[in-house]
Amino acid sequence: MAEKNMVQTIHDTLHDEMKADDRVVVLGEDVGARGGVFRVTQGFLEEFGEQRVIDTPLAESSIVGVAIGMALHGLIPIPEIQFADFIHPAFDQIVSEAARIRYRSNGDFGVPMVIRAPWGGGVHGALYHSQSIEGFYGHVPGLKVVIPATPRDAKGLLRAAIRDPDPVMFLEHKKTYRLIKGEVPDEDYEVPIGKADVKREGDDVTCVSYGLMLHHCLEAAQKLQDEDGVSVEVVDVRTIAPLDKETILESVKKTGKAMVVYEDNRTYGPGAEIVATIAEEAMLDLDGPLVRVAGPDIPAMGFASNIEHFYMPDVEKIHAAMKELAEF
Amino acid sequence: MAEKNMVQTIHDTLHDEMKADDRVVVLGEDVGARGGVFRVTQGFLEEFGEQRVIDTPLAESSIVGVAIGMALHGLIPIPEIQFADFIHPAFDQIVSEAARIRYRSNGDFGVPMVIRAPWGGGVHGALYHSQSIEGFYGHVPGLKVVIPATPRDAKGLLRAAIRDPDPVMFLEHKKTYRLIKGEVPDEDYEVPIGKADVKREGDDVTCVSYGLMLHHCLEAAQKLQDEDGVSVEVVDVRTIAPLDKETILESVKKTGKAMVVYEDNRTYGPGAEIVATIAEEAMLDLDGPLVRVAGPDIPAMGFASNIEHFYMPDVEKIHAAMKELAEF
Amino acid sequence: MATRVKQAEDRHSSLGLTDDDLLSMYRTMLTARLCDEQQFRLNRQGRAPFVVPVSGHEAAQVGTAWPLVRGKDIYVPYYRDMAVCLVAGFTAKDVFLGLFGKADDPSSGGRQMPAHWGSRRLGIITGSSPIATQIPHASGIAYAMKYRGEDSVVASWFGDGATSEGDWHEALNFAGIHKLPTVFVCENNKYAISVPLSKQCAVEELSVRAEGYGFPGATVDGNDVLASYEAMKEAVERARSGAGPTLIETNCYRFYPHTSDDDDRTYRSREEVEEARKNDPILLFGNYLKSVGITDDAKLEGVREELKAEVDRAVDEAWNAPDPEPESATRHVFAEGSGEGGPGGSSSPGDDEATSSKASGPLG
Amino acid sequence: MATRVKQAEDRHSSLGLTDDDLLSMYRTMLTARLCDEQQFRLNRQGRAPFVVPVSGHEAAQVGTAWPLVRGKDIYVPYYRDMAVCLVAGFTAKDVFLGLFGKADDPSSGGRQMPAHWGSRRLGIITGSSPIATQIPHASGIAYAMKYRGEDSVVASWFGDGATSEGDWHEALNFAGIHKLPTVFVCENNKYAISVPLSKQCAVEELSVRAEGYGFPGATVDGNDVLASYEAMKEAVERARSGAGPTLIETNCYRFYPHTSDDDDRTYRSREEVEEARKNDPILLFGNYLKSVGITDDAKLEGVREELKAEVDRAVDEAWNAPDPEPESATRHVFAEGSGEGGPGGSSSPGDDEATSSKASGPLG
Ligand SMILES: Cc1ncc(C[n+]2csc(CCOP(=O)(O)OP(=O)(O)O)c2C)c(N)n1
Ligand SMILES: Cc1ncc(C[n+]2csc(CCOP(=O)(O)OP(=O)(O)O)c2C)c(N)n1
Ligand SMILES: [Mg+2]
Ligand SMILES: [Mg+2]
Repeated sequence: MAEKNMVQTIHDTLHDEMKADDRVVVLGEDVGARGGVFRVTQGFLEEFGEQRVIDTPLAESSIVGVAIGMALHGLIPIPEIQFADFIHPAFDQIVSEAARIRYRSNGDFGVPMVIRAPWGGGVHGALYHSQSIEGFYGHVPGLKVVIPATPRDAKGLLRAAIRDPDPVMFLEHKKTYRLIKGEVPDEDYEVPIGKADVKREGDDVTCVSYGLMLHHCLEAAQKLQDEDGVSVEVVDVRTIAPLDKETILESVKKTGKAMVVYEDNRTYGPGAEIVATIAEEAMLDLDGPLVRVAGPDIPAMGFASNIEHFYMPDVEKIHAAMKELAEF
Repeated sequence: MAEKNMVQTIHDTLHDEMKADDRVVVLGEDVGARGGVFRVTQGFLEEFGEQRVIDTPLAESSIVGVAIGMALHGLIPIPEIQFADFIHPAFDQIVSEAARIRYRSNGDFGVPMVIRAPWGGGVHGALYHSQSIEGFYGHVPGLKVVIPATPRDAKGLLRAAIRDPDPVMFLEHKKTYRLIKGEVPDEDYEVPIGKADVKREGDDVTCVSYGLMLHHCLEAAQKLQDEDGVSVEVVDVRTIAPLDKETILESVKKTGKAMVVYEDNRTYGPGAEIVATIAEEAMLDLDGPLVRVAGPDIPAMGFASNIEHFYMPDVEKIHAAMKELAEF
Repeated sequence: MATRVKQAEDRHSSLGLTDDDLLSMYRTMLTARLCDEQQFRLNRQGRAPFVVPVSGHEAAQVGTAWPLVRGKDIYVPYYRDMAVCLVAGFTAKDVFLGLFGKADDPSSGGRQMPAHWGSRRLGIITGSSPIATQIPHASGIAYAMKYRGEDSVVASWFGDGATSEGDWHEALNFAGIHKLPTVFVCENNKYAISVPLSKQCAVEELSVRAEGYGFPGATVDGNDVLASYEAMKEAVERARSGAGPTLIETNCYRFYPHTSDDDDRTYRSREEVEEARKNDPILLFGNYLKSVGITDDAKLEGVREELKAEVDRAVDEAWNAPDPEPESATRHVFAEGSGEGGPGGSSSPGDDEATSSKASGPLG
Repeated sequence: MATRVKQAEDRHSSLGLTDDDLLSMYRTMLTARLCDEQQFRLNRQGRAPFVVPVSGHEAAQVGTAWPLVRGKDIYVPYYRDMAVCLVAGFTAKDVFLGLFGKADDPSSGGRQMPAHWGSRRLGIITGSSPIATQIPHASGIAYAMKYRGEDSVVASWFGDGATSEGDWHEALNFAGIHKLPTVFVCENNKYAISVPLSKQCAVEELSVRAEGYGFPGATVDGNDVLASYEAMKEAVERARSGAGPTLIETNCYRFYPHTSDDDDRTYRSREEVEEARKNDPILLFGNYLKSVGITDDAKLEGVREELKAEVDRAVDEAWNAPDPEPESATRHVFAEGSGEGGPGGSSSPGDDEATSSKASGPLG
């Protein structure tokens, strides 16, 4: 048991997986000598060699497309997209190819690969280094999308993703890389893909979130507990797709009040499905309105601190919405 | 006033717009001599010449990217994506560029263009000639997405889209091209982008839909009226983004029961936002569950008739859900 | 592109091809042609909603597919490549099972449109409709072959239209950088549906682009099966020896419309099509076989009748095969246990079904 | 790439450049360098969170931007192109308004990261972060110029890394097919962040790829402003005359890390950087100016002090300029009335604000 931050945990887990299985290769921009712009593959080139740690040309569509070919021929490629904002050129390879190869071949072929991408805002990244992309990819049958919020989950989900026979998108919130620390068990374990996790137990309100926002929700919940004695249950979705409805509905049925917090643009965003699911399957258990706290419907957060802050949901905004819902 | 089918209406409207304004150009695969694989630009090459009717190389990202450049320099380009399924390579140019150029330049630049794409299933198109894409693009601030279901709306919305100073995605359901006919006023008119339309008045149930499914809903509503005397109000969304909440909520507040029907994959699909909106803003007016009828969460419909039919929501499925909701 | 009837001198022995090789190449080309004629007949009869023709491409396809080693090398074809798949091991019946969207369609069990080939058993990578997406896959497979220390080769096929896509550029660039064991084959029939080559690129020969990726390119007469074979044989040997990729452009012509949904009279004159048919690759190859005394008109007629009967039988068997179960549409979205291609699985023909990646360790 | 101190013979008169032209080119290069040094100082002081350096690219940028006609031609730069934008009309203050993300930042009003240039007034197309996306825009602008019958030219700039993207391929191919009035300028500094050229492509010179698009390519010494100017001048004349595009590759070197977030010691030896600095384009140009007697060390020192004072003043003014209003973040998602670039608007400098497309009719 050691305390680590997110980026260290992902680095160590990836390292151990590469050490244990030489079918695992990483490829992407600057993953070699540079060790990745966020240092996730630091030291990999020296230890595993350039055959397994592949600095690719600046071409995302082929980073994913080539990885698909590798996966079709016995390897377990782990392409890194340097920033989630730059995954868009690979949209076709991910949606039309990776996610459909098993289905279209009637199960004859499979694409075991893990697409890693740092996402999210609050890092002065402006329009093109801050984006949320889970709203797009959660809507793609054949693709699994996971978002760990803690080091413990990061290790378990990454190990599960690498062992998954199908393509998994593994999204790492940039802001959590060094900000979020936690105990990481030394032994090998997997966190099952498709299972949400109650990160804080509570009785009065259910707050569903993931990624950086989950931590804001936990902080807001604590504040509400301390100041008003309200007990909020915080559910970490962890897997965007396939979505674990059961855990969410169970909590809502217990508390009778639900809110969803996400950083992505509000409209047609991930929270819409979660709210819709609760509305459809737990309406009669609700004794309060369904609430969404999310990014505004503007193209992205700006660079200037104050316009970036304007975009990001923060503890205050979340706490205010929580309080209002609790008092309803 | 003349009766026309969808494809004829779109052809005629586009033709008149090109005739009236020589800043309007069409570009895409096979839009020239072939007149488009669905014949939407039939005869354009002969009448307007190859400078304005541009057969492009097989490269969607540049079809949109080049169109953006044209729009930045005084033209009003109307790129045609041959099938919506093939728009994915242009995802980056649409999401990162077209939709963000005005925002990122603080209003200095604008991209007036209309991206046309035939979408939807029920045409033996299998995995790659049947897709719904509005779920992806509705989630992109800075982009408008419209889907006409009738010839009258097709003319008015296309004229509005061409006059809009911002990028508009104009989605044409392939199955409606020849199937759906209707009266089209001869005079010039626009159907405002961002306004839904009540296509059938009713008091007992609100059914929200668009595209081909709208027609199935109308048929199911008529059946329910005839057989059970239930009166269903059918709302045609018409504009996916920005979504016209008012018209939808008004209807739901009147009927107290709501269902949403769409062909796209159910989970994280367009209907999620519509259901979530109703749940958030009209929960207390509801006296029945919120219902979604949508495509299953499988990569796409198959080629064989029976597996294609398995995917598509049809009049029976919709009618059954309507009846059940009405009887709740 | 015009090709005259070959002289009587032997062009095949020096290529290591026996008379039997030539005859079976001819049979494969003719089988593809007969399947084509049949599928259009079925389309007119309303029994096949969608048809993708191969006619005119038989020499380019058989010539370039032939040098690959079945059971070892990998084929990454596109929809036009019926003859490539016949070389790789598809039967006429397989073709029609796909045409009718039957449960036993080896490519997709009736899920995909006809001509979306694939078979793990035969080393044919499953294909989709989006143009050029398969080419990066070929580069990735080639990388894995090299990484795994195999001496196998992967070839990908695509049309002239595909060369305009960004994926084409990115795939060739990647293969060039790593000197991968792969061959890129462009079947240049001068049109992307209706768009003529002059509106697709500003060069005479697409093969010149190979230089920009650091490997050789060659343009050959795609109506000449031996010329296509020779160029491919060299390229495959080059790839297998570790010398890297080659881009081969085979000039050919599509005799039928793009698909059964197309009307090519809107963009090609009948004269142009008639002129092209004079270089019918099957006609030319038949003439060669006769000119070198391997066969005669009577024998060729016998072959045609024999193959025609086979194709007719294949149509009947496929037509009477079972349809997929509607509920089967929900299967294979994700793996159903370790029986399906997962980590450790490989596109290599003969490889047993995917093992779970839990069993980690050395390659193989 | 190594360049020796120029001989005393006059190389500029034959290019139509006067002594004054040379001095203002020098001033522009030096201004860029001084802004660079200042922005890194501000970064270390914690006053500028993010810096994109230009140092080492000044000759390539000034040399290739200079032949364009301000107020008429269009510039499509990438983030590295501070000096291109200075040539196009940006001031040092504009640069720092962007660096500090101020409301008056001409590029984006503080919305975008620094070095995401744009100004409709100056004919500089707004840029984004995704690499190579601007290149198809340049082809589209060039198409519109030709369509509108202008005799203007559009140039786009990008790094070696951009040439690997599919968009790069598609944009050059389109420009070649239509013989568009455009010039593609690659600032080849041998690295895409840490990825060396050898892992980006398998060719010595990226300019060879032009042949595959049907137009000429040239590689020049990007440390030599006159060589860069000469190649660009020819290409611009070629484009303006209707002869079509040109691909120019300018070999240069990035003296600083990729950005203030980068640590280049992980992938480049200090020796390599020091070696490259011997070919500092400003040093070389200064030597040339002295060798042909246009200036001397004392004069150059005077210029440096004068520009240094200007840059310092620009920093202070920009630093004290107002921040954007938080609520302004919701503006300009869509057009706010006809004041904004809409149908009929144009990237052409001087064009009045967008007219509504309702007023249809003839071009212009
Ligand atoms: C990405 C994409 N865009 C458009 C299409 C529609 N389409 C199918 S085939 C085709 C033309 C392909 O031409 P070519 O590559 O030359 O092959 P050929 O059919 O001539 O053998 C087009 C445009 C597609 N399938 N995929
Ligand atoms: C599509 C995309 N992928 C990745 C990145 C991250 N990135 C920013 S700059 C850069 C390297 C660009 O190198 P080059 O084009 O040679 O320009 P240089 O910085 O050397 O001037 C990368 C990988 C990006 N901005 N866009
Ligand atoms: Mg072709
Ligand atoms: Mg570079």
